[in-house]
Amino acid sequence: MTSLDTDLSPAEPPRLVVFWRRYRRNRAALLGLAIFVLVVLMALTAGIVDPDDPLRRAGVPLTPPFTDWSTPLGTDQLGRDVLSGVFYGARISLLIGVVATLVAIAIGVVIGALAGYFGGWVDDVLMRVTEAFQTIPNFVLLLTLVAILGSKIEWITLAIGIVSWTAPARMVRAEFMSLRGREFVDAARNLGVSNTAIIFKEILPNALPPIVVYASVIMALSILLESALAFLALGDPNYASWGNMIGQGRAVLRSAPYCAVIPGIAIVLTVLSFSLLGEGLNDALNPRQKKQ
Amino acid sequence: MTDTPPILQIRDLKIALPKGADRPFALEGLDLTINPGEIVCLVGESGSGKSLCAGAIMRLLPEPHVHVAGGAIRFMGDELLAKTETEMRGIRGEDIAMIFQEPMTALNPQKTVGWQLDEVLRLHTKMNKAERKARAIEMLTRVHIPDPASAYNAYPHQISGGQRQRVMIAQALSLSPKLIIADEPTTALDVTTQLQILKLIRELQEQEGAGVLFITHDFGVVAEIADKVAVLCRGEMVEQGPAKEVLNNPQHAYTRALIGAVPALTPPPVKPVTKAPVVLKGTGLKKTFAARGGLLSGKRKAVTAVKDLTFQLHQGETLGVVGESGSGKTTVSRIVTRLLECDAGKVEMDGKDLLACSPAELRAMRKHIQMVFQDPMASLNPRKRVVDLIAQGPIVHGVDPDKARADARRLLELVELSPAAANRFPHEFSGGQRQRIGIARALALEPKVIVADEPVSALDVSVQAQVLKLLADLRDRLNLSLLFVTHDLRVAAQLCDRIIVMQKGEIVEHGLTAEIFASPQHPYTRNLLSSIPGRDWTPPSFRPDAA
Amino acid sequence: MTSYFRSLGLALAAAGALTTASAVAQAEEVQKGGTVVVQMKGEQRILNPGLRASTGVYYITGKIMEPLIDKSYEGYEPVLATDWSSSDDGLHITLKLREGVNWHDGKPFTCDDVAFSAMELWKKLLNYSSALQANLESVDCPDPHTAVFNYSKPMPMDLFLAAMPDLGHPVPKHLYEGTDILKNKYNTAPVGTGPFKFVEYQRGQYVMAVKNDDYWREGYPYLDRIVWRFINDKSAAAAALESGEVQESGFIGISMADIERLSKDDRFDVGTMGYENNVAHSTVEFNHRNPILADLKVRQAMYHGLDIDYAIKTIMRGYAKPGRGPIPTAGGANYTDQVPTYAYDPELAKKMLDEAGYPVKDDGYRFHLRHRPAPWGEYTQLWAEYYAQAMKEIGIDVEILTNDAPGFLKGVYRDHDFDTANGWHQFRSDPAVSTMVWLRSGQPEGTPWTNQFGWKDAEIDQMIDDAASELDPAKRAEMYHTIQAKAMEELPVIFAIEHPFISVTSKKLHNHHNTPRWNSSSWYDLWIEQ
Amino acid sequence: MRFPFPPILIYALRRLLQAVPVVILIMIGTFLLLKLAPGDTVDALVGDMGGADADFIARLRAEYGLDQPVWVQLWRYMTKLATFDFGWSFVYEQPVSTVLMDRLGTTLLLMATSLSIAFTVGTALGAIAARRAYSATDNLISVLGLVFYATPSFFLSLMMMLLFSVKLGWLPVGGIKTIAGFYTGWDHVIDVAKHLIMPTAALSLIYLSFYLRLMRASVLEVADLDYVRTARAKGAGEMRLMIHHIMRNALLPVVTLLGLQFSTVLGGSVVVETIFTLPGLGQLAYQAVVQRDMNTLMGIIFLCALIVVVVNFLTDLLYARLDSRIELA
Repeated sequence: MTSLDTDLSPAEPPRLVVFWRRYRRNRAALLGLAIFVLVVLMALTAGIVDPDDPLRRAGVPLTPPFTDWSTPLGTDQLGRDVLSGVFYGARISLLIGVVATLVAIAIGVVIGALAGYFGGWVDDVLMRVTEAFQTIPNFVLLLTLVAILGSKIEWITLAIGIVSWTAPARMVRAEFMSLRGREFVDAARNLGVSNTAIIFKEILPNALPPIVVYASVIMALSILLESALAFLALGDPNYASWGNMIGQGRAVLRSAPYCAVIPGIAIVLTVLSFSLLGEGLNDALNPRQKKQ
Repeated sequence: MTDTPPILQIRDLKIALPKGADRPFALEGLDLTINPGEIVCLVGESGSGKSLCAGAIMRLLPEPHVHVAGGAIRFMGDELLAKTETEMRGIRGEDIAMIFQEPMTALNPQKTVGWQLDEVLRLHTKMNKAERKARAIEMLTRVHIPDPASAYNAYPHQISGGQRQRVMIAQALSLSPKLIIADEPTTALDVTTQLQILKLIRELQEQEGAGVLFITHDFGVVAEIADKVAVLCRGEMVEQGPAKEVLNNPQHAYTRALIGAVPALTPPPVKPVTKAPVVLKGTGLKKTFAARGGLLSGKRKAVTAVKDLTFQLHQGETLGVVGESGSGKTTVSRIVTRLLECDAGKVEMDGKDLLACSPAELRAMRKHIQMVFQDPMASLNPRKRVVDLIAQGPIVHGVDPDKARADARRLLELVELSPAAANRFPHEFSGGQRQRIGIARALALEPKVIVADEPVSALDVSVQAQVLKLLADLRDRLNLSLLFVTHDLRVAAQLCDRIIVMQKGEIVEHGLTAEIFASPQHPYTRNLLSSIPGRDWTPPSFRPDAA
Repeated sequence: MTSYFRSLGLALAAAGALTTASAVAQAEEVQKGGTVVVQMKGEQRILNPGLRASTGVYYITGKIMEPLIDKSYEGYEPVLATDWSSSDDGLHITLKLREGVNWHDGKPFTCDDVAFSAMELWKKLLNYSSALQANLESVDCPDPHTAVFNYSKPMPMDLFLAAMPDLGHPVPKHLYEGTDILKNKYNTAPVGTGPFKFVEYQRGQYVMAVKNDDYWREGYPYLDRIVWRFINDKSAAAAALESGEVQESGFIGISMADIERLSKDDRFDVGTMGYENNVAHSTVEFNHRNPILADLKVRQAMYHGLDIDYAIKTIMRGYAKPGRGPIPTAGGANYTDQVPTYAYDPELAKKMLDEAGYPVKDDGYRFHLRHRPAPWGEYTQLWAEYYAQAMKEIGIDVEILTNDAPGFLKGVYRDHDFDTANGWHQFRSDPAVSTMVWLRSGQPEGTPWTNQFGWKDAEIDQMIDDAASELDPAKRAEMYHTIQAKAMEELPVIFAIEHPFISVTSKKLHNHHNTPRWNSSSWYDLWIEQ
Repeated sequence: MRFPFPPILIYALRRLLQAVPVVILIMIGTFLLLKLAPGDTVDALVGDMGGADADFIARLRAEYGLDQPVWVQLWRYMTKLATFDFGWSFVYEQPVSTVLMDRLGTTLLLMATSLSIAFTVGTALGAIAARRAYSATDNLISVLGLVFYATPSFFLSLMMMLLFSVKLGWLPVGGIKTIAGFYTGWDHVIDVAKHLIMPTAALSLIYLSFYLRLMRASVLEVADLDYVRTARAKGAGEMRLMIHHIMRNALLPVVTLLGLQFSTVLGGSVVVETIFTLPGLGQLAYQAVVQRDMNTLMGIIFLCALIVVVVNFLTDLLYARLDSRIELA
C-alpha cells in the first residue's frame, strides 16, 4: 500500500488563526474592523476625553469647530461640547446596537430553533406569530412600543430588539430545518442526547455563523432606528446619543451644519463598519464562498 | 487501433494549484493520447487531479487560481492552449463535448430539456428552429428516451436521473464531436442504470467513431468500458496501457493496491451464525412518508418507503440490506434505530419492543443499538473535538466525563487512529479517518448491534477496503452484530453473511449471501447482479503487503 | 405639533410694539389675483371654528367663515355684526347684523344662523366657549338682522367683545339643523360668508380656497386663491419658503435657527407683528404633592438656578423676554412688573437648597426629579434640556421622561405622575379666562392646562374669584397686580419666558400682519406681487 | 406544466385563508397593545384643540366609547371589522376607509416605484459586481451601496432637499403635486413624477444595497453551479451565461426578499413621508400612533396585512414563473 489511511495530516492552526486568515483576505472588512475598533476606543475613552457630563454647558452655544480649543468640534445650541457628545454617543450607540441585537437574536434563536427543530404545529403557530410581527411595519411597531413604554433608553433598546427579531428567527428556523436532517444530529439522537441538548449544543453552534453575520446587520439597523426615533423627537434626552445630536442639530442644519453632520458622519461610519464587519465575518465563517 | 492521427495528444501537462494547497501541482507531466474510436479511462482516487485534466482540455479551469503551467494539449493536431477564448467557444460543444457526473445539477433547472438541447445547436449551427427541434428529438430518440417529444418539453426535475444523464449525452453528441469527455458520468446512478448508460456511451461512440476520455474512480466501470487505461496518483501518471493489461496485470504498486482493494464478488464463507441467538428482530415494519408536494402546493402525496418488512439479526452476524435508491433500505436503518417513527410493526431487542418505548426508556435502549452513518463529514458535528464526539454517548449515559474521555482515546487506538487525533476537529481528517471516528463513537457505548448505513460508499476504493476490513475485524473481535445497509453488491459480498434484497420497500429475496450470489431467484436480484460493472472481471488478488 | 394656540382675543391696542417692517409700503399699487401658499406645521382636521376654538383652525377658516366681530389695532371691528349694545343689567346683549350677506351657497345670512350657532354649538360643543356661554339662556331674533343674547347672569360687555373674534363664528343653520353636528360633513368642508370659498381639503396635503366673487366688501378680496400646505418638518418648511413654494409661515412654523437666518435674508419679513393677541409662557411646573417641591425655598432656589437671559438668547434667539408671573406684558393694564424676581445666581441657589435641608449627597446630587416635557417640538424640548442642564449645575438630578402628546397629558394632568413638567401656555387676553386656571385650585380632575399641580392656596383662590367678579377695570387691574406678585413670590408655577409667535413672510406679500390677530383674520386686503 | 386559470384562483383563495388567522392575531394584538399606551385619542384631541373643559372631555370619551372596558371595545371593533367596517376616525372626523383610501394611492405609488428601482438597479449592480468580483468596480459598487445604506434616511433626504430644491431649484420641496398647478394629462404625470423623485430616491437608495448584496452573493453562488459549467462546456459566451443561465436562478432569493421587505419599506417611509410631506400611509400611521387614533391605526395595519398578503401572493407567482420546479396548485 502506498499510503496508510490512518496517517494524520499535519495539525491545523487553531481556529481563531484560521478565522483571522480568512477574515483579513477581505480588505474592506479590515477597514470595517479598523473603524469598529476606533468606535469602541471612543466609547472606552469617553470618560478620559471628557470626565464631565457631556450634556453640561461647556461653552458659548454654537461655537464653530476648530475655533475654541476647549471645545475642538464646537458646541451645539445649548453649548454642549460636540466632541464629547460624539465620544459619549459612541457608548450609547454601541450599547443600543449590542443590547438590541442580543435581544433580537435571543428571541429569534428561541423561536426559530423551536419552530425549525420541532416543525409541525409548533412551527405553524410560531411562524404565524412571526408573520404577524413581520406584517406590521417594524418602524410603526417601534413607534407604538415607544409610545407605550416612553423614551427611556432601556425601553428604546428593548423595543428595537423586539421589532428586529423576525429576520433572525426565520434564519435560525431555516438553518435548523436543514441541520436537523443532518447525520450528526441523527448521531446525537442515536446516542440518546436530549432534545434540549441537541437544539442548543449540537445544532445551535452550527447554525450560528449566518446569525453572527446577520447580527451585524441588526446592529447597524438598531443604530439607524434609534436615530430615526430621535429625528421624530422620541429619543432619550438624558443621554448624549448620535441620534439625539442629529435630531437637534437638524434645527440648525443651515446655520451650523456641523451640529448634525459630525454625529451624522459618526453614524454612517459606524453602520458602515458593522456592515463591512459582517461581510468579513461572512467570508471567514462561510468559506464556501470563493477565495480571492 | 487505426492509422488515423490521434484526436487528442497531451504532452507533459502541468496544472498549478494556488499557494497553500497540499501540493504545488495538481497534475505533473501527464502524457495521454486518444485515437479515434478509442475509449481511454483516466482512473484515480479523489484528489488525483483527474477532473482538472478535463478542465484543462476544455480550457475551463478556475483561472487564475488553477492554471496550466506547462505542456501541450493538441486536439486534431491543433494546440488548444494557444487558442483564444472565442476560438475555444467554437470548439466547446461542437468538437469537444463533455458529460458530467451529477445529471441533476448539470442541467439548468429553469429550462426545458428541449431548450438546453437547442442551445448547443443554436450556438454552433445555422439551422433554423424547426431543424433544430427535429435534430434534438432525433438525439433524444438515439439515447433511447421513451417519449422524446414530451421529454423535449419537460423540465429536468420532471424526468428521472438516468434519463437526465441520457439528455446530457444527447446534448454532448448532438453535433458529433470528435472528442467526448465523460467525467464520472455514471457515479451518481444506480447500478442497473449505470450499466445502461455505459452501454449507451459505448454504442454511440462506436457509431460516431469519436474518441472518449472517460474519467472514473471505479475499476469495475473501467473493466466494462475501457480500451486503454491511465492511472493517476496524486497528479502523477503511474501506469498506462491497454485495459486488459492494466486490469489483469498491473505493474505499478499503486495500481496494484487500487485493484487489490476492489472487493471481489466472492462472498465470505458461510458462518454458522443462524444458530446464534437473535439480538434484533423486526416484524411487520411499515413506513409511509406523507411527502409534501411542490413548495407552494398543499397537496401531499404519500410515498410508501417500507411495507411489511420482517427480519432477524443473530448474534455476531452481518446482515446486509441491499437495494437501489428508493428501495427503502435507508429507511430500514432509521426505523430500527428509531430515528424515524415507524407506522406499524415491532423492533424487538432483548424481548423489548424498541418502537413502543417511552422517551426515557428509549434513551436507555439506544445504548445497545448504535449507528455508523453514510457521510463521515456530515455525521460528525464539525464544532466538536474528536474526543468529545466519541465520549459524548457514554457521558450522556452517565459515565464520568473524565473516564469517558480516557476511554475515547483508547477507542481511537482500536480504530487504528493516533491518540493525537483526540483533540482535533473533524475537518482535519480524511474521509476514511472520519469514518473510523464514527465507528469509534458507535463502539463507545459497547452496543449489541451496530447499524451501518452505507458506511463506505463515500470513500475511495482503497480506503473503503481498509474501513471494511476494520469493521470485519471489530465485528469478529467484539462479537458484534451488524445490520449493514449498502447499494454496492461488491461490498455486500465482502462483508455480509446474509443479505436482504429490497425493491420498492419490499424484500424480494433473502438468504445467505453466497447462495444468493450463486443462484439468485428473483428476477430483480438477477438484474442487479448482472448489472455490476466489471462482473466478468475478477480482480487479480495481491497480498496487501505485496508492495 | 401645531395648534396649542389658544386665544380668546381681547383688546390689545399696543400696535407695532413687537415688530418688523412691512405694512409701510402702502403707496404701492395693489395687484389683483394670484395665489398665496401658506405653510402649516400641523393639520387641523376640523375646519369649523364653531366647533374647535384653536388658532390652527382660524388660520384656515378665518378666510372662509367670518366672526361677528373682529379686532384691529384701532379696536373692535364690525364684521357680521355691525353694532352691539348691552342692557344695563348686563343680561341682554343686542347685536345688529350686517344685511345683504350671503353664505357661499347663496342662502342669506340671518339672525337664525346666529341663534342656532350660539345655542347649539357655542354653548354646547365649542371648547372654552361652553364655559363662557354657560349662562346663555336663549338668543332671540326680533327681526332677521337683530340678535338678542339673553343671559341668566350678567355678561360683562367687554368680556363678550373680547371673546367674539374667536368664539363668535356663526355656522349656516340650514346646513346644520337636524344633523349630528359633530359628524356634519361641513365640519371639514366649511361654508361661510368670508372673502374666500372653500374648494377642497386633501388630508395630509393642503386646504384650498378661492376668491368669493359675491363677497360683501366691494372690490375685495385681491387674491384669487389661498392654499394652506401642511409641512410638519421644519427643515422642509424652511426649504419651501426659500424655494418660493410657500409665501408665509406663521406660529413659528420653522426652527428658531432658521427664523434667525431668514431674518437676515432680504426676501423675507420676519417678525412678531400680528400676534399681539397670541403670547405664551414657557414654564416649569411643579408637582406640589412632592414634599421637596412643596417647599417654597426649593422652588425659589430652582428659579435662581435658571439663567433665563441665556435661554432667551440661545433657545428663543432673542425673540422673547423674561416672564413676570401669570400675566404677560400683553395683559395690558392687568400687567405689572412690580413683582419679586429671581436673578440667575447658582451660588445663591445652592445655598438656599442647603438651607432648605437638601445638601449634596454621596451620589453628587441633592435630590432627583422626574421631569415631563411637553412634546411640542423644538424649543419646548430645548427648554426642558436646558432646565435639566441648569438643575444639574446646582446639584439636582433631572431625568427627562419623553412621551408623545397623549402620554404627556395623561402623565401630568390625569395621573400626576411627575415631579416637574414644562410646556408653553398661551395667555388668552384676559387673566380671568386664561392663566388663572393655573393657580385656582379645585379644577376638575384631569383637565389639561389647569391647576393639576396639587397647589392650593386659599388666599390666592379668594383673590382670583374676587377679581373675576370685579366690574371696575381699575380695581380689577390692581387685584391682578397683587395676584401676579403673589404668584411670583409663591411660585406655584415658574412662568419663565414670555414669547410671542413669529411669522416669516415673503416680501411679495403686501398688507400682511396688519391686525393683532392677523393670521386668524380674513386677509381680504392681502395681495401678492405677481 | 403550465398553470391553467383555476388553480391560481384556488391557490389565491388558500393563501387568503391562511392569512386570516395571522390578520386576526395582528388586529387583536395591535388593539391591546395600543390600549397599553398612556393616554387616549381624547387626550390627543384636547391637546390639539388647545384644551377644553372637563364636561366636554367626559362627553367626548363617552361619545367615542372610550369609557367602556377594553374587552368591550375590542369586541365591538372586531365585530364591526368582520363586516369590513373600519369604523370612524375621531381625529379626521371621517370614516376610516375614506381616510385610508385618500392615502393608499400615494403610498402604493411611492413603494412601487422605490422598491422596483431598488430591485432593478440593485440586482443589476449586484450582478455586475459579482461578475467582476473583487475588482475595483466591485469594491466601488459595494462600498457605495453600503454608504447609502448606512446613511440615516432623514439625513439623506434633508441633504437632497438642500441640494436639489434650495440650492439648484430643480425639484419641488415636497408634496405629491404642485398645489394649484391644476395640471392635467401628461403634465400631471410629469408633475407628480417630479415630486416623487427625491422621496423615491431616498427610499430606494436605502433598500438598494440589500438587493445589491444579496444579488451579488447569489450570482457568485449560482455561477459556481454545475449547470453553468455545462453551459460553458457547450460553448456559451459570458453574456449568454449571465442572461440565460445565471440570472434567473440567482434572482430567486432576491425575489423572496422583495416580498418580505414590503412592510419594512412602509415603516421606513414614515420618516421620508414626513420630510417630503407626502400624504401616505406611513405618515398617517405615525400620526395615528401619536394621536391614539385607534381605528385609523388598526385600519392601516389591516390594510398593510392585506397588502403584504397580496404582495406575497404576487412574489409567489413571480417565483413560480422564475422557478420551473414550482407548481402552484
